[in-house]
Amino acid sequence: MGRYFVRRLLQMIPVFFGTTFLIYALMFALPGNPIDTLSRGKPRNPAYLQYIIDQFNLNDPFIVQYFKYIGGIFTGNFGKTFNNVSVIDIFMQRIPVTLQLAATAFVIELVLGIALGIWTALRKGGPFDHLSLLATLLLIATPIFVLGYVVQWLFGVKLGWLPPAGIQAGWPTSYILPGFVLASASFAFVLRLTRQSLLEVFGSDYVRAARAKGLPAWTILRKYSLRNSLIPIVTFLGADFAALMGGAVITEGIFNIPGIGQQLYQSIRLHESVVVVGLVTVLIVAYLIMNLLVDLLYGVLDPRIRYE
Amino acid sequence: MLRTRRGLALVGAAAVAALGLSACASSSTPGGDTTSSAPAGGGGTFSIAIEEPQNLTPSNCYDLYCFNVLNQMIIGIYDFETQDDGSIKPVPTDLTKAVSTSDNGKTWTIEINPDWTFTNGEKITAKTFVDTWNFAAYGPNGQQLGFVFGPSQLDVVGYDDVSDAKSPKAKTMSGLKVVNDTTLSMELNKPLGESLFANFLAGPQILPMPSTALTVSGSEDFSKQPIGNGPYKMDTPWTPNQSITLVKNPDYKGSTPGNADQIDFRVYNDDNAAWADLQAGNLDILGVSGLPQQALATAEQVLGDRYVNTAGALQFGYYAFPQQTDTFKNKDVRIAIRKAINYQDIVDKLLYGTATVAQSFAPSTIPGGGTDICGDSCVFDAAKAKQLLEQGGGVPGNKVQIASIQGADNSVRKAVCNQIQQNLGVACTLKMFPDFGAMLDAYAKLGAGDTGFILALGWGADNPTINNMIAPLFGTGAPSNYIGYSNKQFDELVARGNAEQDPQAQINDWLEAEKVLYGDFVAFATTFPNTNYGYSEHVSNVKINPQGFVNLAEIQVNGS
Amino acid sequence: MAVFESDPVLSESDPVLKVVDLAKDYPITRGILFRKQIGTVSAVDGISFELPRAQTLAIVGESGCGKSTVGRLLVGLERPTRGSVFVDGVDLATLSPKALLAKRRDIQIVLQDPYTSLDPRSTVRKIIGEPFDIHPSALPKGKTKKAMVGELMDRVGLNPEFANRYPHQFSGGQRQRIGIARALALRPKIIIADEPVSALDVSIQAQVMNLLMDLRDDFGLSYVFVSHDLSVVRQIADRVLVMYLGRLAEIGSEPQIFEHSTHPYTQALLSAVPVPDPQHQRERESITLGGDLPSPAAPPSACRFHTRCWKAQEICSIETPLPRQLLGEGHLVACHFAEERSMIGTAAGGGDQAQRREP
Amino acid sequence: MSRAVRKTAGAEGWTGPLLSVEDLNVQFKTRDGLVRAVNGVSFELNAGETIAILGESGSGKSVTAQAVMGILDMPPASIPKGSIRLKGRELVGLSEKDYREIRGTQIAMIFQDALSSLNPVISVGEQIAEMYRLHDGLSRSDAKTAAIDVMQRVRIPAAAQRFGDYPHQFSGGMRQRIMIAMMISQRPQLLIADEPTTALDVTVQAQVMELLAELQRDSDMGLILITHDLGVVADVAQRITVMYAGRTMEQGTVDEIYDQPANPYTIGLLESIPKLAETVERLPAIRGLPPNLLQVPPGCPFHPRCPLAQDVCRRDPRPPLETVSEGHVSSCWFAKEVHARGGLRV
Amino acid sequence: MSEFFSGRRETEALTDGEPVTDQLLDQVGEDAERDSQALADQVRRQEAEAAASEQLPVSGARPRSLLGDAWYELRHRPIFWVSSVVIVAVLAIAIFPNAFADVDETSSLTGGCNFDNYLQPPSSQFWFGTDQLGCDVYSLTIFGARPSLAVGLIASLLTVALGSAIGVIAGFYGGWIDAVLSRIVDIFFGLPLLLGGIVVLTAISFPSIWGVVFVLVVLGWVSAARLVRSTTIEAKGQDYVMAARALGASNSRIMWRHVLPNAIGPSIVVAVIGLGVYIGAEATFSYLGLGLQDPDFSWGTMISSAQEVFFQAPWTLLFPAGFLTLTILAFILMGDAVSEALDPKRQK
Repeated sequence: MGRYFVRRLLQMIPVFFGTTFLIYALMFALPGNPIDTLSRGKPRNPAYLQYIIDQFNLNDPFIVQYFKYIGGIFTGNFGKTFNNVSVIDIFMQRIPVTLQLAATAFVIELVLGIALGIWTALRKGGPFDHLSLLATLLLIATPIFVLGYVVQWLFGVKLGWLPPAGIQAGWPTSYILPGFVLASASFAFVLRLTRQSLLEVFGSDYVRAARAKGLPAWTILRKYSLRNSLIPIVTFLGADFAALMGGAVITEGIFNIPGIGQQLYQSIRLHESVVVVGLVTVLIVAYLIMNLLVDLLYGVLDPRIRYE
Repeated sequence: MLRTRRGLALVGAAAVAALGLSACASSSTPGGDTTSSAPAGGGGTFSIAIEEPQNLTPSNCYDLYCFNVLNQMIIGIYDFETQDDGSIKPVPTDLTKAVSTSDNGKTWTIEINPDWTFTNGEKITAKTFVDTWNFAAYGPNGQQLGFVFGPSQLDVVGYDDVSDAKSPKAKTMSGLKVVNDTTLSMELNKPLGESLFANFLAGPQILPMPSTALTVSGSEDFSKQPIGNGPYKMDTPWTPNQSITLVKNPDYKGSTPGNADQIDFRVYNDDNAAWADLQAGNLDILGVSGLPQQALATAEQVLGDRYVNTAGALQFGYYAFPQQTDTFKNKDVRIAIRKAINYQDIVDKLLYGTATVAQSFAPSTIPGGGTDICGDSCVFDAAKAKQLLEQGGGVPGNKVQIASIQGADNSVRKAVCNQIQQNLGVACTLKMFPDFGAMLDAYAKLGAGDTGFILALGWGADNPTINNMIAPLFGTGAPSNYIGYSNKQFDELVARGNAEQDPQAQINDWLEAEKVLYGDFVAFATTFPNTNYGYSEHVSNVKINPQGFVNLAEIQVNGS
Repeated sequence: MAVFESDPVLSESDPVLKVVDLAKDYPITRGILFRKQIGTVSAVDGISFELPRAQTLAIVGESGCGKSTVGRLLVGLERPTRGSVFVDGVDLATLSPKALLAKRRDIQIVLQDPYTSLDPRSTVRKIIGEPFDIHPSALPKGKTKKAMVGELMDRVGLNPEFANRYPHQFSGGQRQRIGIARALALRPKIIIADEPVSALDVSIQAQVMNLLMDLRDDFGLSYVFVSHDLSVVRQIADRVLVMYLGRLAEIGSEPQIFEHSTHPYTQALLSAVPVPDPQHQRERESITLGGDLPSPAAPPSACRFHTRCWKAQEICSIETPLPRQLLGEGHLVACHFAEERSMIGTAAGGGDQAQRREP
Repeated sequence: MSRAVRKTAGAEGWTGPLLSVEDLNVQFKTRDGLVRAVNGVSFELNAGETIAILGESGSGKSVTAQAVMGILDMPPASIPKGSIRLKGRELVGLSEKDYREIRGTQIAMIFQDALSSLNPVISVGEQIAEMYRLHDGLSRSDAKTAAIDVMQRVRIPAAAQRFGDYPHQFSGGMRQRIMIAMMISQRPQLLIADEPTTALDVTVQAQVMELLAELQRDSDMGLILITHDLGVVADVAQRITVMYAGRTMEQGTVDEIYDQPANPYTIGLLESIPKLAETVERLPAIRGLPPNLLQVPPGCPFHPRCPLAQDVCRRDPRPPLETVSEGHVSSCWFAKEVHARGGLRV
Repeated sequence: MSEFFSGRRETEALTDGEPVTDQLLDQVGEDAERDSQALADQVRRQEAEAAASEQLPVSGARPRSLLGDAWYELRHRPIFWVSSVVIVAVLAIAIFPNAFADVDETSSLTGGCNFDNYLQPPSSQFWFGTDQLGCDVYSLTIFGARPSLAVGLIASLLTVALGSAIGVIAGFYGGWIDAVLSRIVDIFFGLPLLLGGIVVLTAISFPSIWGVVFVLVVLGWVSAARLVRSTTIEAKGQDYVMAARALGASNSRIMWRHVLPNAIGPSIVVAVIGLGVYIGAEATFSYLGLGLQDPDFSWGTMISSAQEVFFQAPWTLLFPAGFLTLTILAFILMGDAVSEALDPKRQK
């Protein structure tokens, strides 16, 4: 286990550099001058330009910029935005917000997805099964921005049940609507995955044997079916949690959640490589760690899986 | 954030930060009592939507949002005031005792009232201003607004010595001198008319900062929690991307303290979300830079008289024809294109009446603005347009292109294109560019033989003068003269107006310059956006001026 | 009763296949960045035998004993760690890659599982015709591939009209016939049959066995028949090699092994085979081995069988018994205490009282 | 060593057979049609007795076992006809709740593949102990003690230490022992063993069969052995039912079936398996393939493969079970003749 | 199998129900030593299942490939038919838009835009109403189908092609090639599609649909590669590959003739579902203003511009969004049906 852990950690290194390099290269390839974008065509103070150029090494060749940047990261210096806000400060504000949003979405997809997945698996072929199948597919097929506006308008504005935007009301009130929208597609996937893997397990020999043992249905479901179907679900959820953190660009936009997704979108448009690469780096690390955690969780869930 | 701002959408991708200047000095009660007791009905808390300000250091404050915040916190030399006719003008603040010029606008003496202090206790003296301004102009400090003291605006003597980014010759501008504790003098290279001087001195760049803020790192700390002398102050540092909270400053020396006890600036990156919040009662004021497009259709129905839509924001959209290509060489063709566009129809249908068709480059809210300079050339007439086009020999290939930026809302431009196509029988398409810079690069590279495209741009003024509406765009070598326009007569008229001390004579010079512009017809203004905003039932007496400044101190929280 | 009265090893012709000291180790590796070997699994250790022309050598043993690995080593699917394989007297290790490819034609394999050994996306024609694609020279002059496939199908008892069908449309027995036809296509001298009937139903198993025996006679094929089923082996084999944990336990002719077994392991195996005759079964002497096969990654020392052997003494865990001739010629046994004992006849062989050992 | 069939009185004074299955029919609804997997199977089993159900794949032997156990998935399976009585109590149509009380306590079943029949993510000890907790209401620690006891009974070495191990950590033979331990923990009166040794090596197979026989001796349990292996059955079972395509072909005592089979199919099976004790030039194979259950031939299902087949065999109805000697029945129009020939080569 | 534990757990770890000892044996190549009894039993069970339920008569059946079998399966699924009808209809619209709406699609006036017809509700003249530029929403919807579908089709095709090629190479050759390719896959896998898409689309500008296609392919190939890699590893270990090797088949022959055809099946399903997803992704990028640019338009750009007026003119959003959702749904359902039909373990 320990060896496996170390091995996985070492494997993260090339992925870490590759991803940051890729993002940095892409940001570097963005056309136009960040300052053009920043000053929106207004007259610029040459002194200010020079200041920015110096501070962000904009005149260095790309590769030098990259290593200066990475060097900074390793000394804990993620740099500053053009607005002179420390990127670390941005992380500190944004990450908790995004974490809360992602956690809300995660809980929704976890609880609802698994619960409904179990229900539909048990009622396979029944009207509820068909209905949920259609409903979840509709959720998957509807673009998130359409869903977002509809949900915001209906529950936030029209019915006024929950705040339509912002995080003033705090957790969880402010996060329920965006959390639901963010979770929608994944929730549908979890539901279907749960249903599918449960049905697979239902047909297995050990479930048959458990019935032969005279175990009550609930015990069979809990100890036999569910525990054995968990791995694909955990795999999906693990990858999804990392995706939830970075993929909330649209939801955070619609609901004005000051999280990572929103920041990234703005920073990309402002050509703020420092913020983009920094945040993506954090996301990548989160993604890698999630992966590792999921892997380790396997060992807990399934004693057959041993690492080396 | 998902949609480009409405203003931008209308006029193009260019400059519309509308860095206008403040409006909170009360328009009706100069003077007034100086007691600190709040007027009846004071107190309470309200919220207002802004976008994330770039910075809260005055000399680095280059957007509407930071200045809306700073405007409540720091009092400078001049402030903008809305006149009875709706136009806006800079007026001296309570802090200013007198401003005078001895030699027709070349040397200025500014006297301030004594005994003003920052909330940290530091006294405000003439030296405070001189130090702040030197800090802003000093190249290595990298302050965005340092250029205000340079040739394009005030042109203070000695600016060149301090402005170099790497190794300036001096640390301070020689034209800036402390005369005594309450008096300072400023010597300019070129004379300026009084109104122009006042306009230049009404922006954030001149707001005083305490001595602790006058280093690069000091200014960064200052930006997190500015210290001022105004009716409101910040007790806690702002939470970037979320909110800025101002509370009443009990020690305020001015004549008009704020009404509400607390102002929450709420940061929205998507104004549609803000609109949803306003409708749901979670937000009180929305519209510093207009209501989102999505809201316009229903705003009146939803808000009733809490929806305000008045003409004359300090912005305009304009179309410019490339001069280096042969495509639009004929002036009749250029006029034909303008005449083929029914802007009123577009304003009514796409913008829900939140704009005014332009007949000149200056809206009615600017002194001398709203004059019909263009005349018949800017009046929609399909038949006449077609006739002019034929008269001018048509366009090569019988097609025209209008430059657009990817990702912007191009519906207005599409409508324009459709009208050109319908009314002139000329195929019209949008020519897409990934961003503003790419568009300008392509424009600059056009040669005589290339097919030219029409540049669709926008402009937001820094101050309410006709000068600021035309000089930066069309002056020879001016910083935002993207089309490379150069007309000696125009330059002379602008310069003459700048130095004119008599306000009316000054305006006349500038209007003459505008006429020259329209005479050449290489560019025409399309529309002026209106100032439109909405507020909740929770507040009253909400006014946003054409520059986008909110009269925050005067806003009344209902029921408190 | 037995088909062959004389020991086939005595045949004068040279063996078509000769295996000398064949061994295969698999490394057990571990490492964080670079894998390093930390041990070996000795899957096959020092197996030698000869296979005369047109005869069948059976390799028997429990699962995990290495018998299939021997088959795969012979057919070139694995590289031996040690030892030589001679086909027609030629050492395969000395051949150039090209010559080796040509020589490969002489040894073909029929695999165990008829469900996975045929590519599900290929038609039967493609499957049986593939050998001709790989070795175009194997196609007899003047014959098309299609015709050859038809002939082969006919020969193994499949209707050639089914050539366009896919494997999953056939039953297990039919699929195994397809596999056999594929192996036959190149006219090999030797066929390695790796448990060819163990996956088949009882009534089908006999059909396939008969086919294999017919083909042997018709084409003069030699088989290496890998199986765990001693009853099947008895019907087809001329010689039998008993393996235990990668090593040879006993080798001899079919009568030697079945009627005069001398290795305790062979005896235990024979005794454990259930006989479909209630009376006989009740009267049979039975030896029940204790415990399971040890892991090949950590085999017991010296005689690998000593942990389960009722005859084991101290020497068995100290000194490795070498194969030695105890009774007839060509009958080798690797045991310190080998002793003849008949396990199948009603005439009970004498010998020790079988003891039960529990692990 | 032969054991007499003991016909002992069951609990509650029941004196009839422990299990009686009468005219059992099981069918599966599939998209391609109705599959009649079991068609009129009947047999009886007394306490302490072992019967074998013998057949090739698709013969319906496992389905029969699952029907008795009540663990068929219904739908798609259904039992349109027939009765299964355990000590006189009708099991067909029993509610799931009532059936659950019987399963594991009165009837138990071990499966062919012990690895896939044990829950891979729960320790084997827990899987055994939960039987005690659930059925006997024992506390966690008592259940553990009991489980270790039963593990020792099936001779799992170091049972106490291996309590917490998982199925994959055991060898095939040990897994099957665990399965057996689990299933006999409640001392059921009836144990169904569905190909219990098919997945095991011969040496291990012998160990497991011996264990089963021993347990049965000790507890007077009825045992139904489902298998395709004629060898395994020979010395364990007292009576045999031979199935083909869901039908009973022949039924009788072990000795009768092996010595004097009365059905060509049984004869074919016996002939076609290679014998350890003798070698033959050619194995007498049954020709052809088993039928598809969707298209079972009319008349005798075996007729396409039968060397004796006559016109009468190809027509419905299928031959009835004819008694050829006491307790020995065969479904063949020529049962008597075949029987009389005394198992001669067909 | 040096990369056995390199995060490929979706497949290996999940399918590996074998005990650790068996795993070890597998790893060291002893898999031929599988318990033949267990195997026999497994085969027997397969046959029993086959006989008991869905398989066809072994004899007398017409020749039918695996795909043919899948087709046989599919024909019996209503969902397949419903989604087929939708897909065929949408494809027809995309290929022959002029048959459905007679408007010149080359001019910017697609949809017969006339400002006088500003925001007309659906009527007999304008079936789907008009938008804020006075364009006929019906015509736009019809002509918008092609770019939407083209993005989906081309992107999923290229994704699978690229991903499969890389996946097969990594899975087949293993060793350091696999290690390097797997790390590259990891790098791309860590980038969220939307985020990466925003960066790339901001960075580059391709004409018409190609920018979106490029982004979807560049960021999407990894999932196909992962999938194909694991199915390749699985296929590589199959007996029929061993059989081919025993015949002396070369690596390339084995890879192209045996491994690839057997490994690519699941990725076809992924492609079908991906098609729906990519159509949605195009709409999302267009919504963000990064997708198609004027004068090109798609359902996505229509939805994007409709959101401004959708409260007063819901039809502008309803029709393109409806078509989009329906099309995505159809492809997902189709992928679902196909995957079940191709699933060897399919259970009815």
